[in-house]
This record gives sequence, C-alpha cells and structure tokens, in this order.
Amino acid sequence: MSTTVTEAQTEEMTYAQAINRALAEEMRRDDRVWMMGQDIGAMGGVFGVTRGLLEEFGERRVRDTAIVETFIVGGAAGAAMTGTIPVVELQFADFLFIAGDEVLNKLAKWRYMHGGQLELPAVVRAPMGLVGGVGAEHSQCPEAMLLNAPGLKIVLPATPADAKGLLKTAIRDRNPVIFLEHKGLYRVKGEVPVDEDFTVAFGQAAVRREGNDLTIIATAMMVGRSLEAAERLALDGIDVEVVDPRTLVPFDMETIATSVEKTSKVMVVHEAPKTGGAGGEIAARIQEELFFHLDGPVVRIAGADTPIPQHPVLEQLVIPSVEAIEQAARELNAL
Amino acid sequence: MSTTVTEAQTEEMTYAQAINRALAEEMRRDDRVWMMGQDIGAMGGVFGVTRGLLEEFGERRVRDTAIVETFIVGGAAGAAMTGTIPVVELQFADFLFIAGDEVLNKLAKWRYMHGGQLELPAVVRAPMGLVGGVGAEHSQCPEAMLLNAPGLKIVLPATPADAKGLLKTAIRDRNPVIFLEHKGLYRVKGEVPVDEDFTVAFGQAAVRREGNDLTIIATAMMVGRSLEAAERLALDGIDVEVVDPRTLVPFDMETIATSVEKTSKVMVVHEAPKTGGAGGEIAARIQEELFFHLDGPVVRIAGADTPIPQHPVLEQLVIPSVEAIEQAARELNAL
Amino acid sequence: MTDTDNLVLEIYRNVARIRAAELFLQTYIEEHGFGGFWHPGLGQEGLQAGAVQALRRSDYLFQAHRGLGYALSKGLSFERIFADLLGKTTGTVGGKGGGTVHFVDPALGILGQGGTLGSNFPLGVGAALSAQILGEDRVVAIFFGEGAAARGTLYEAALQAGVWKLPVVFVCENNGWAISAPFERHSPTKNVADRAAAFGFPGIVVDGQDAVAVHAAMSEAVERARGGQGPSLIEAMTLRLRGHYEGDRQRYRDDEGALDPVRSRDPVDVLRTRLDAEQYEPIDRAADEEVEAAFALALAAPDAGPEVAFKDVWAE
Amino acid sequence: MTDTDNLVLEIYRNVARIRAAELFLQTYIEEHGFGGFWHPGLGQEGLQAGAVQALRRSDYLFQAHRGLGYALSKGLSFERIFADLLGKTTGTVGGKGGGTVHFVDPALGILGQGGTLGSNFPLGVGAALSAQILGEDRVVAIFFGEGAAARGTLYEAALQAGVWKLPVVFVCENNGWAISAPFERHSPTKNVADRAAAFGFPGIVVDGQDAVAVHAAMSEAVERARGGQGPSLIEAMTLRLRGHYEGDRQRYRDDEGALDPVRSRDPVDVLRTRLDAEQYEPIDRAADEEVEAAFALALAAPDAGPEVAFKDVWAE
Ligand SMILES: Cc1ncc(C[n+]2csc(CCOP(=O)(O)OP(=O)(O)O)c2C)c(N)n1
Ligand SMILES: Cc1ncc(C[n+]2csc(CCOP(=O)(O)OP(=O)(O)O)c2C)c(N)n1
Ligand SMILES: [Mg+2]
Ligand SMILES: [Mg+2]
Repeated sequence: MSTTVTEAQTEEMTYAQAINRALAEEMRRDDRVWMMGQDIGAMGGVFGVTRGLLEEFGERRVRDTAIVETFIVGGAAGAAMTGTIPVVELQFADFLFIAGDEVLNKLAKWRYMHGGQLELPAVVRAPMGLVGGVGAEHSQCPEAMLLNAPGLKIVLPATPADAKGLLKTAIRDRNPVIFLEHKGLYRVKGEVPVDEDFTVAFGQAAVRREGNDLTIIATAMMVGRSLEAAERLALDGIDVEVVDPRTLVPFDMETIATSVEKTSKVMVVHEAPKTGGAGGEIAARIQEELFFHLDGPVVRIAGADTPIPQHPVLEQLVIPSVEAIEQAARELNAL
Repeated sequence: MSTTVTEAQTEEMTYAQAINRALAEEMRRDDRVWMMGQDIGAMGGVFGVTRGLLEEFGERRVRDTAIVETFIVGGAAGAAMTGTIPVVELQFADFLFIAGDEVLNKLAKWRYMHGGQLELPAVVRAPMGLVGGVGAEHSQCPEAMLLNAPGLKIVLPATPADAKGLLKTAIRDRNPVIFLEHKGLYRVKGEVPVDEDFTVAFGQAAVRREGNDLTIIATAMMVGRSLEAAERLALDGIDVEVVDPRTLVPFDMETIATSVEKTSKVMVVHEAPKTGGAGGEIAARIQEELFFHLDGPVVRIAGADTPIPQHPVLEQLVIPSVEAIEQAARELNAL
Repeated sequence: MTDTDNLVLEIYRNVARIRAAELFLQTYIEEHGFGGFWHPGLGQEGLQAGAVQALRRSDYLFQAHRGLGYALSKGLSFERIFADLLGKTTGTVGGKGGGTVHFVDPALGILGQGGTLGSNFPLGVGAALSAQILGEDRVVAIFFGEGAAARGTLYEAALQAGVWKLPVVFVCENNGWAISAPFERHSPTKNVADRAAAFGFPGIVVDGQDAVAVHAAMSEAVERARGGQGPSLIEAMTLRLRGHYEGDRQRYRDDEGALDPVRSRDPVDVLRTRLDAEQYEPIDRAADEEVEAAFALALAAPDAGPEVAFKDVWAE
Repeated sequence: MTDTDNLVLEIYRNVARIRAAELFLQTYIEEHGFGGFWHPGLGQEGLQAGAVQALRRSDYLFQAHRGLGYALSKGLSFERIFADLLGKTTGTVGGKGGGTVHFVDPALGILGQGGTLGSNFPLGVGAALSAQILGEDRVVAIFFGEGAAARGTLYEAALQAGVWKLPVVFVCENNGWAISAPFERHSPTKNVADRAAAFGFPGIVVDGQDAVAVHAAMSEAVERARGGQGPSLIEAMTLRLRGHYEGDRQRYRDDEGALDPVRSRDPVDVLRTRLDAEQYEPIDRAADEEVEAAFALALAAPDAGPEVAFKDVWAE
C-alpha cells in the first residue's frame, strides 16, 4: 500500500523518534529545509521530538522563536514563497487557531489566488489529541476545522513508520501540509524503515487489518483502539477490517470503496467531537458514492460534543474507548 | 414553525434593515446590550447595517474599534463574563480566523472549562458569502469550521424576518452565538414582523416550501436558489420540499426527519466548499438516523473545492447555481 | 502598629501561605505525581501577593499559570484550590479541575487564566470595558509572563485599552525564562515595560522580589486606573527558581550557578527584614498548618463523577 | 545632469505614471463600474514611488491595497496591471484578478498583498528570514496603512524581526483614515513610528508628500537592512484625498474643508518644484499615452474562461 522504496531494513523506535529521524534526513538531503518553533532548539521541543537537531544543523536552520504563533505560521508562508522549505512547530495543535488567518487564508489560498505564481511548500507540525490532564485548550484534534479550506493537505500519522514516511513526503510536497502528530502516540514504538528514500505517499490509505464482516475507518490514536476492538471481536468470529486513511486531503476513496464493497458495513472512528467532525465528511462521501453497497448506515463513533475536560481521568470519557468501538461494531454487525 | 408572538403586523424591509431593527429593539429593551466593531458608528457599518445606532445609543454603547479583531472577539468574551451582552461585528466572516483562538478556545469553551461558573452571552455578527469581486479572503462561508467546537451556537438567517427574529434570540441567549449574515442577502426585501416581542427560536427549522417528492435542505443564500429550482421543477411535476435549518447548532433533526420520512430523497445545498462542509455533517446524520427511510444517498450540492476566485464573474462558478440544484434534484428524483 | 506595618504583615501572611503551599505541593507531586503540568511559582510569591494586595475584592483578576499565589491572594481558600488541583467536586470548577487547573470565582473577582498564553489580554480588557459601560468602579489586573508578552493579543488589547483609557493594570512577571527561552535572547527590548510606550501608557519596572515595592507600584497603577487615567504596565523582575513545570529537568538551562543575585533573592527573606521573628514565626506555623488541614479536607472530598464530563457546555 | 536630478526625474516618471492611471481609472470606474472595491491611491503616489525606488529588483515587495503605485514602481507593466483589474488572462494572476486584485510577480519581487489587513507582516518577515537563511542579499519592504498598524501581527512579526535583525523595512502610509476611522481617535500614540521602540528598531516619520524625502529615508532604512543592522519603520505622513473605495460617499468624514495643509499637498506639484516644465511635460504626456495604450491592449486581451476558476489550488 505504501510507496515504500525499501522496507527491508527497519529499526524499532518511537513515533517521536521517527519524526526526529524524518526531520534530520530531510534537512541533510535538502539545504532549503529549516525549522522554527518554541523550544525546539536547546530543549529539543516540549515533547522531545526535535532533540539533537540544533546540534547537527545549527542556529541558522533550527530556530527558537518567541511566543508568536502568527509569525511562526505566517513567517513560514512568506519563507515558503521565497525559496525555502520551512517545517515549523506549534507547541499544541490548538494554537492553529491563533494563527487561523495564516493557516486558512494564507497557506491554503495564496497559490490559488495568485494563479499559481506563488508556491507554499511549508509544513506545520502540530501535536494534537489527549495526553493527560492538559485540558480543553491543549487537547483538541483540529482536522475537521481545516478540512473545509481547500489548499491544505492534512496528514494524520498513526504509527512510527507512517510518522516518518509521511513527514518526509510532507517536506517534499510543493503544497502546504498540516502535519498532525498525536501526542498520545509519541512514545508508542514500532518498526521503522531506515532507508533514507523510504516515504509514504499521500492519498494512500493503509489497511491495518483485513477482515470481511465490517470496515472500521479510523485515524490517529483511534487506529490502535480500533485494532484492539477488532481483536476482541475476532474472538467472537466477527472479522473486522481496519482502514487508516493516513491523509484526509488527499483522500483515498478507492481503498475505502474496495473495503466497503466487501463488507457492506462501515464505521468511522475519530477522537474529535462527533458534530462537525471529519467523520461526517467521510460518512457522507461513502453513502454518496456507495449507497447501494451498504447494508446499513455509516456509523460514526467519535468524541462527545463537549470540550475536553481538564481532569486526566474524565478526559477519557469524552473520546471513544476500545469498549465503545467494540460495542458499536457488534451492533452494526448485527444489522 | 417559528415561535412568533405576533406576526400580525409586518413591514417590508431589507435583510440589513431587519438586522438593524433587531439591534435597536434589543438595545432599547436591555441596557446591558452594547456593540463594537470597525466603522459601525458614524459610518453605520461598511454594509450599512448599523446606521443610526450611534445616534440613538451614543458612544458608550456603540463603539468603533481599531483594526483589532482579537480584541473585538476576545474583549466581547471578557465583557460577556462580567455582566454585559456584547454584540460585536467583524467586517467579514473570514476574519473569524484572525480571532480563531478567541472564538474557538474562549467563547466556545470557557463556560464548560469553568464548570458553568462563567457565562458568555456574546453575539459575534459576521457577514459571509459571495457579494461580488471581493475574493478568497472576503467571501467565505465559515460555518463548518465552527461546527466542531461544541459550545457555539451557529445561526444562518436566510430571510429578513428570520434575520430579525434570530438575532433577537441570539442576543437573549445566554450562550455565545456566531451570527452569520449573508452579504448577498443584505438588500433582499421581505415582510418582517414589527412586534418587539417577535423572535425566532433556535433549533426550529423552517419548511420554506412543502413538497412530497424530494427534500432539499439549504442554508443562507442557497435557500432562495433552492426555492427557485423548486419552482422550475414544479413545472415538470416534481414536488420539492425546501427546509431551512436556520441554526446548525442547535439542529432541528425532527423537522428534517418528518420531511425525509415523507419524501425519502434528500439533497443538502450550501455555498461553502463540499469537502468538510456542513453538508457532510447533515448528510451523515440523516443517513445515520434515517437510513432505512432513504431511497438513495443524501446528495450534497455545494461549493467547489477551491478558494473563491476574485473575479466577480468566475466566483459564481464555484458555488451552486439554480441550474445545478435543479439538475441534481432531477437526477435524484429519477432514482 | 502603623498602617505600613499592618500592610507588611498582611502581605507577609499571603507570601508565607503561598510559600507553604508551594513547598507542600513540590513534595506531594514528587511522591504522588500529577496529571497534567504543575507550574511552580516558587520565588514569585512576593510579587504575586504584593500586587494582588493592591486590588479590592470587587476588582477583577485574570491570573497566569505560574502557581496559586494570585487566586489565594484574591481570597480563594486553600481548600478549594487544592480541591481543584485534585479534581474534586468541591473545587471552583465543580470537578473539572485536575491537571493544569483553571481557578475561577466570580464572587471573588477571579476570572480565570487563558490556557493559550496571551488570551488573557483581550478577555481582561473586555472585562474592564464592561465595567466602564456599566459605570462600575472596578479595576482589572492581568498577569502574564515575559514570554507571553510577545503575543499580538497584548498589542491589540493594550492599544484599545490605551485609546479608551480603560481601568486595567498589565502585570508582567519577568522571571527570565519562557520554558527554555531566556528573555534576553528573545526580546528586542531590554524590558517588557519599554513596550508600553507603544500603547500610550506608562510602563514601570519594579523589583519583583520586594513585595512591598511591588505593592506600591501596583497601588499607584490601580489608583490611576480607578481615576480614569487609563492602563499601566508593571514589570516585576523576578526569577524562575525551578523548572517550567514540576519535573522539568532544565537541561537547556545555562544560568545555573550564575543566578542574578538581585532577581534570585528570596521574597520571603526580603519581607522578613521588615519584621521581627516574633511576627513571622507564628504566621509561618499557621500557614503550614492551614495548608495541611486544607489539603486533608480537599483529599477527603468527593472525586468528580463521570457526569461532570458531560455537563456545563450550555447555559439553558 | 547630476545623480540627484536623475533620481528626481526617475521618481517623477513613476509618480506621473501612477497619477495618470489613478485619474484614468477614476473616470473609467465612474463610467463602467467595477466588480469589488477599487481603493484609489490618489495623493499617495509620491510616497509609493519614492519608497519603492529605493529597492532593487531583487528586493521583495509586499504591497498594500491602496492603488497600483507599488507594483508599477517595482516594474510591473500597465498592461499587466490593467489586465489584472479587468480579469484578463494576460494579468499577473492568470485571469483570477478582477475586483480588488492581488498583483504578484515573483520575478520582479512583487509578492502580494494580504486581503486580511496585517497578514503582510508575518509573510514579509518570513520572506526576509528566507533571504537570511539562503544567504541572499535581499531587503523586504512591507507597505501598510496606519489602520492596519493596529494588528497584533505587526507586533509579533516586528518583534521577531527585531530579535533576528532581519532585512525588513516596514513602510506605513499614514493617510489619516482607516475607512471611517480617523487615526487620532484610534491610536494611543501620536505616530505609528512611536511604536517601533517596542520592537527595538528605529521608527522614522517622514513627509509623505515629498517623494524625494521618502526616498531618502527609505534608502537609509534599506541600507541598514542590507547591512545586517535590522529592520526600520518608516511612517510617511499623507492624506486620503478620496473615499476609502471609489464610490465611497464619505458621509462620516468631518475634515472636509479643513484638510491638513501639509499632508494634503499634491505630491506631483511638490516634485515639479524640483523640475522644469520642459522636463515634466513630456513625461506627463507620455504617461497619459502609456496608460491609454496599455488599457486598450488589456481590454482586448482574452477574458478568463471558466476553467480558470478550477485550477491552481494544488501544485502537482
Ligand atoms: C499561545 C501559546 N503558546 C505557547 C504555549 C506553551 N507554553 C506554555 S507556558 C510557556 C512559557 C511561558 O513563559 P512566560 O510567559 O514567561 O511565563 P512563565 O512560564 O515563565 O511563568 C509556553 C511557551 C501556550 N500555552 N500558549
Ligand atoms: C483584518 C482586517 N480587518 C478589516 C478589514 C477591512 N478593511 C479593509 S481596508 C480597511 C481600512 C484600512 O485602513 P488603513 O490600514 O489605514 O489603509 P488605507 O485604506 O487608509 O490605505 C479595513 C478596516 C480587512 N481587510 N482586514
Ligand atoms: Mg517567564
Ligand atoms: Mg489609512
């Protein structure tokens, strides 16, 4: 499924390390690539993702900024228009809205507005999702709020290998990319191809588990939870296919159609609140294009329609649990 | 459909005048109501909506600000928390993203985050949509980008009477309300109840035209275009029901369910780009709750997945025309 | 006792109480961990207590994230503060606390803290505007770090506050660090106060380790605001003695062993020079006892139940 | 001729050309209307031409919305400018113009204009950073009105530019009005330039009606930037002589009949005092002819077809 050049050799590392590796490799490969953000230099980032990069690439290319989110994103846009490839970090994805104008009105639109005369090959790395007790303003999954702004590629890596391969593709892409790292996955380990030419193409969903009875389309941290639910369901003979779109823009409808045509039952699972979430787009599109293949509605299992509570225990109640996914799948399967 | 107290007496006026009337009436009724925004005072607003209000209510309650969108919205949030009811204007709805943090992380969340100890009865008036030649950064319909932030009420008035009645409800509501006025409707005229107690309740869809064959759910400027398409279709004996949800949050699923149960065929029409638009949420929800009532997929007719071109002629090509709605309805009806 | 003596004692009482809680929490977190981030305010107690002391109960406070000194000095009880930290229903946010908590108590004028740094600025100026519109006699104090002072929201809110002469005091705690970022490498001006000229109101630098000096500067600014002369910015020079959050190993920090001798003075010691041991020792003891008793009460209070997660989105 | 004479002539040529176009468009719009808003730059030609004259072709320009003087002075031809205004495929944006157009020409260093006021600031500073990273010798000029100077993006971008000593010149056209908002009622400082102190770089006020004075101030700032000494802010005092947009009836305007005598001087007249009629008359004539010929060519060019609306979202 992925346009892997060589997957032969792999190394076990965390999702955070895989991102670090992608950054280092791309900065070595292409002198035009550089980074800025808060605390990414000497500290190596508040989540440790950029450790060692200042040491290797120096202050010219690894830049600590002040707390100036509109500049971090707007400056990236201006720098991208003028021959460099900025890979900037917002400390939390929630801050995308501080730079809302820069993200939605500049990065997304300025190529189109200027008849293709400008290009904006910038990557905005933004850590999203629950991580434990950081509250409503530091825990959001913002993908749906970017999805209605044509011009942005939206990437949601769910595994260490994807984190590396997708970030490398993002940096090589000539369009602006919002790269949404899940904070809850930073310490998750997995095998990651070491080849410097390993990339994961955009718009190619990954079938994380094959199955015949039911399709679950899940993103980011919900991929793991859906796989766990699938294993439990397998014990009862319910054979679930888990598909991870990897990128919302571009969106791989083909892989999903193949799966839906096989299973006729679909669930979409994400962490963001249900109302207005990306699951709405995915569900709407599936029923639009595959209505007569469906045995029942496309079911959405998503976050509650509340902000994220500050409380580290309560916060888990408002996003889908393995049990909730399992339960919904049972119901859909029984249709 | 509307909780009209007295609709007996009406007066013909434009959508802009109806908004002006609502503002004046509510400011007379409640001393705590006040306004700020750019050019709303002596100029009466760039679209003339606030004319005469400075003269009647004075500089204490009708305030011209500098070009400080984060303060316009954030200041409204702070003022709402402390006993007043700000009704602020952004000159264009596209500027909601300049104040993205204030809209999405403050207005939407601060009641919840503080266990209900704070209340934020603010109204943000934001003119949206196409108006002719103002381009990608001044023409957007941003409703979908607000829909995934629980805590905001989202209002989309489509007629002069609704503009008045919904705005009065917005000002009386104890929650933050994003009031999205369509710039292309400002000069549209209609009969508007003059009674000062006339309001239109949130969460009550309006059936703009009754019909038995097919349901069109349309918002804002698309309500008029859908009605026009419906009239053309009627000539060929296709009997279309047009439902205007009026508010996306809260959302009147009941009225829609009644209609869908009758027609079994549904189209959603909006001006914003299709991918990630509010139509995804509406379509997903309808198929989720009414799958077995449907004869075919919920079809979305929406803006193209492009920014809005600057060109006053080209811009019309990227949003649904009456013809496009008519054509899609014919196809769906033929299913 | 003179008025000044009384004032010093009152400020000392709060400084000592904050210090007692800071030390208590440090140990507690070491032993029990903490969900989310706890940002210790150790070393900044003097300025927090001194500044807030200049406010009335009816004045509004928008606090920063560095500790609990602001809320405590504004009148919030330890029991409720700890209940918030522990996510108990007896806290100010009805069980929604836990982790990096957002204390709030409208009756005490405590109106919260923006999780997105710099969001306090428009909120606070909006509250001041509200007071002006209602004709209420209230001053708003907005606390923020020198790092947050880079946000454009300061510029927009302060500019409008300057034009409208709103009753606001911007209180900058310049502790030299924003996580790993040293101020002098990230500011184009020597002081944050230098930037107040751009907003058309005074910017005053004050020794943040001297609670009485902070109180004096703040009182003047509050007076100015109350008298309709508009906002001021006070920059209290202090130093972050511990990590950004409790547990931060500060590997990035290069000022170890070379701490600025003025800015790293202990605000408790500085105040004590104005008092006799007989005056402060009982206060210290009482503070320790108060903290322990309050913490025990908070611990015994009920945990938030799952229903807490699903309510309070909407006012009905 | 001396260098100065040559310079004055060169600046005059652009001032005259801009003026010719301004007057031409005024009449054209009166007769034919205009989709979107046309923001006339009448009276601001001197500062636009004078400031841009201090840039090299390789320098970057982020222009404001007030007219076409910036782009023209940076080397864009009238034919392409008019083609953009008319939505023709021969314009710089390939037919996506029409209405409030966004001229762009990377080869000439013309990089656009933020429709959301103030968005130029981070973009421009980002471009300067890019030049610094690539080791290129480029200066960035960012034009903006005194109204846009209230945006927090100025603060954030200028602060970072100040810290990193980036090669940027912030050029404020203070024409006294932001739509209906008079500057003195909406600014806490007497001048926008006063705010530069907050960013740690010089702020200079200059007579915006004297193109040569603007050129001199700009040249110095550009030199500074090029020499690695960092940004400057130049505030050119001018006056908006017409409405915010062509057609604006300005009912809100209360300075009629009392226009500031210095700020409302005609920049064309001011320059002419340095020239003889034999020098400027042929230039004026040539400008009128150039405008008419170019407009005719632009009019004759093909209109944008529907396909234009659907392309250019993505680079493939
Ligand atoms: C807008 C925004 N950017 C970044 C952060 C992450 N962050 C939290 S605290 C902090 C440092 C703040 O430094 P300062 O304002 O000096 O306060 P201090 O922590 O020193 O008290 C940062 C960058 C945030 N919460 N909000
Ligand atoms: C962020 C933003 N707010 C408001 C507007 C609407 N607007 C367009 S021009 C203008 C006035 C600008 O005044 P100034 O910056 O002084 O420039 P001038 O028009 O005088 O040249 C306003 C408010 C906008 N385009 N962007
Ligand atoms: Mg600090
Ligand atoms: Mg102006």
